[in-house]
Amino acid sequence: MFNLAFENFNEILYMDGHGIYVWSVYSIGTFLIFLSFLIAKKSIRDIQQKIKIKNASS
Amino acid sequence: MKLLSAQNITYSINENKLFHNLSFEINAGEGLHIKGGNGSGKSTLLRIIMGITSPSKGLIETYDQDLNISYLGHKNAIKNYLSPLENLKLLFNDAELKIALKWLGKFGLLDVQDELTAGLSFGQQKKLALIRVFTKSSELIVLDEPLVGLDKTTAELFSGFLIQKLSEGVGLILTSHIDPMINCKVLNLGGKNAEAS
Amino acid sequence: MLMLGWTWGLLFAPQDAVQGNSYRIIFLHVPSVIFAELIYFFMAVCALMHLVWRVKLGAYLIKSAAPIGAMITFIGLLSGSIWGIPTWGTWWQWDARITSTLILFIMYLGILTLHGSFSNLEKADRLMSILVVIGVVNIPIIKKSVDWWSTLHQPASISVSGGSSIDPSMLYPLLISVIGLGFTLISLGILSSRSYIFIREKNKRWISENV
Amino acid sequence: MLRLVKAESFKLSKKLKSWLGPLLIMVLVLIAFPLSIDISQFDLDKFYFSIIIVSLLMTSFVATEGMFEEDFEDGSLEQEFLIEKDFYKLVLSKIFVYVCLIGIPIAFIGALFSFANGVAIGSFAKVFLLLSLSNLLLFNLFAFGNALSINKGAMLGVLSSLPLALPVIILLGTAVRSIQFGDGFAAIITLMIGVGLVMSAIMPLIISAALKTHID
Repeated sequence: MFNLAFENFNEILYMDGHGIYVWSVYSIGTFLIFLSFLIAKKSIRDIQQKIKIKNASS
Repeated sequence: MKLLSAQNITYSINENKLFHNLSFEINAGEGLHIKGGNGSGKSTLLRIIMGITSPSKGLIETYDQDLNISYLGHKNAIKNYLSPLENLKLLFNDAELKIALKWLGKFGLLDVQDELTAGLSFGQQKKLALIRVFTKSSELIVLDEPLVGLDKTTAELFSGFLIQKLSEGVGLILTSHIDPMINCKVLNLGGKNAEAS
Repeated sequence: MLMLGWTWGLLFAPQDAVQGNSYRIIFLHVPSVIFAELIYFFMAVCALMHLVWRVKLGAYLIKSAAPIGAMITFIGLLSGSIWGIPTWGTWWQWDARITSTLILFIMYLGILTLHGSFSNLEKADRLMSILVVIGVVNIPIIKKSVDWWSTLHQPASISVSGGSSIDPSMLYPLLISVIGLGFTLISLGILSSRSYIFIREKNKRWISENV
Repeated sequence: MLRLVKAESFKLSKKLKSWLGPLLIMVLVLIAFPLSIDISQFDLDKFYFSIIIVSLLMTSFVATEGMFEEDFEDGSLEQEFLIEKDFYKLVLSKIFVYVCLIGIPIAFIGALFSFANGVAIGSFAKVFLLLSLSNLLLFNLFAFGNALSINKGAMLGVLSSLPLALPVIILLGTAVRSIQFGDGFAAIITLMIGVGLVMSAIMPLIISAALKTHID
C-alpha cells in the first residue's frame, strides 16, 4: 500500500500522459491557496501597521 | 401629556460616534428645535425618533402605540412624473383632498396643478410636500429643514400653521438653520454631551 | 493551529503518490467540492446568528469566509474540468453536479459583490446575511431541480464519483487530504477573519491594546 | 391594502416606460430571433420555446428593475413606514400590481407566439397559465434581488439573485415538454401554484426586511 506507484522521477512527472493535467491542477490549487494565505497575512500586517501609527499619533 | 421620550440615545455609524447619551422628552403641545452644525446628526436623530433608524444604544418610548407622525425630510416623497393634483390624490381620501386643495390655493399652486411636478421649481415642490404635513391629522409633526427654499410669505404661513397646531396640542420636532419664529425647547447637538435645556 | 494546518495540508502531496494516473486529481477535487458546500453552510449558520441574535461576529465571519469559499469552489470547478479533458475528452459537461457547483460559485460571487457595494457596512452585513440565508434554502432546491433536469435531458449521464467500491489504498489518502484541506482552510479562515475583524473594529480600544 | 393597490397601479400606469418597455422587449426578442438565424421551420419549432422562456426571464428582469428604486429615492418608503410600520403590504401589493399589469401581458404575448411553434389551439390556455405562474415566481424573486441593492441600481442585486431563478426555468422546460407530450401537466401546475402561493406569502416578508435595512 505504501509502495511508490512510479519507478522514477520522470514517470511521476509524466504519468502516462496525464501528468500535465494532474500537475497543472495541483499547481493552480496550491498556488491559489498559498496566495490567499499571503493576502490574508498581508492585510493583517497592513491593518496592524495602521493601528500602530494611529496609536503613536494619539 | 407625554408623547415620546428618549433615553440615553447613542448612535454610531461605522464605529464613529455621532452622538452620545442624549435624553429628552416631548409633551403634547410642545416644540423641540434641534440645532447643530453640519454632520452633527440632526437628520439621523429625527429618523431615530420616528423609529426608522434604530439607535446603537438607548431607547425611544412612545406613550401611544400608534402615534400618528407626519414627517417631511430632505426627500419630498413626491412623484415627479405625476402632476401636483395626482400626487395629492395618491395621498389623500376625498375629505382630506378638500383641505389639501385649499392649501394648494393658498400656496399659489392652483395654476400648475395639472403640469408635471418635474417641471416645478424647488420651492414649489417643497410647498407641495408641505401640504402633506398640513393636511394629515397627526399627534406629532417631525420636520427636517422645512424652511429651506421657501419664500417669506410661505414661511409666515408655515409658522402660523405650526403655532396653531401647537396650541391644539400637537407635538413638534424640527431642525432648522433659519429661526422658525416659534417658541420651543432647544436641543443643541454641537457639543459632545448635549442635553435638552 | 496554522502550523498544524500546514503540516496536515502538506501531507496530501506525498500521499497521493500511491496510485496511478489522472485519478490523482481526486485528492484535490473531492475535498474542494466538499468544502465548497460546507463553507456555504457555515456561512448560513453565521448569517442566522447575525440576523437572529445580532452577533456582529457572524457577519464578519461570512465576509471572510465568502472569498475562501469562492476560491475553493473555483478550484473544484477547475480541477473537475481539467480532469474531464483526459477522462471524458471534454472539459465541460452539462452534468447536474457541475452545473449546480457552477451556480454555487456564482452565488459566492454575488454575495461578495453585494457586500462590496455598500458604504454603510452594517447595512451591508445585514443584507448579505439575508441573501445567504435565502441562498441556503435554495441550494437543495437548485440541486434537486438541476438533477431532475439533467436526468430528463441526458439519461445516460456520466457518474462523477468513481463508484462506491473505492479501494482502501485510495480511500485513506482521500480522507487524509479531505481532513488536510479542512485544516488548511480553517487556518486560512482564522487568518482572514482576524484581519477582517481588525479592519472593522480598528477604533475599539481592545484592538489597539493588543496589536 | 386596497389603497396601496390603487396607488401602485395608478403610478405604474403613468410610468409608460416601465410597463410598456418590457412588453416591447418581449415582442422584439420573439420577432427578432427567428429573423436572425437562417433555419428551417422544423428546426425552429424544436427550440423556439426555450427562446420564449429565456425572453420571459429577461423581460421580467427588466420589468422589476425600477420597482423600489423610485420610492427609495424620493423618500416615499419612509412615509410608508411611518404609516404601516413595515413594508409587507406595500411589497405585496406592488408585486401583485406588477404581475397583473406586466407579468400577465408578457405571458399572453409568450403564449401567442407559441402558436408559431406548432402548439395546438387547445393548449393556448395551458401555456398562458404556465407562463403567468412562472412570471409570478420570477417577479417575486427579482423583486427580492432588487430590494437587496436599491441604492446601487437594481442590476447588481438581481444578478446576485439570478441563480435563485434557475429552478423556475428548469421547471418551465419540464412543463413545456409535458404540454407537448400531454402528460403530467396537472402535477406541474399544482406544484407551481403551491410554490407561487408560498412564495408570494413569504417573499414580501423578506423583501420588507431588506427594505427596512436600506432606509435604516
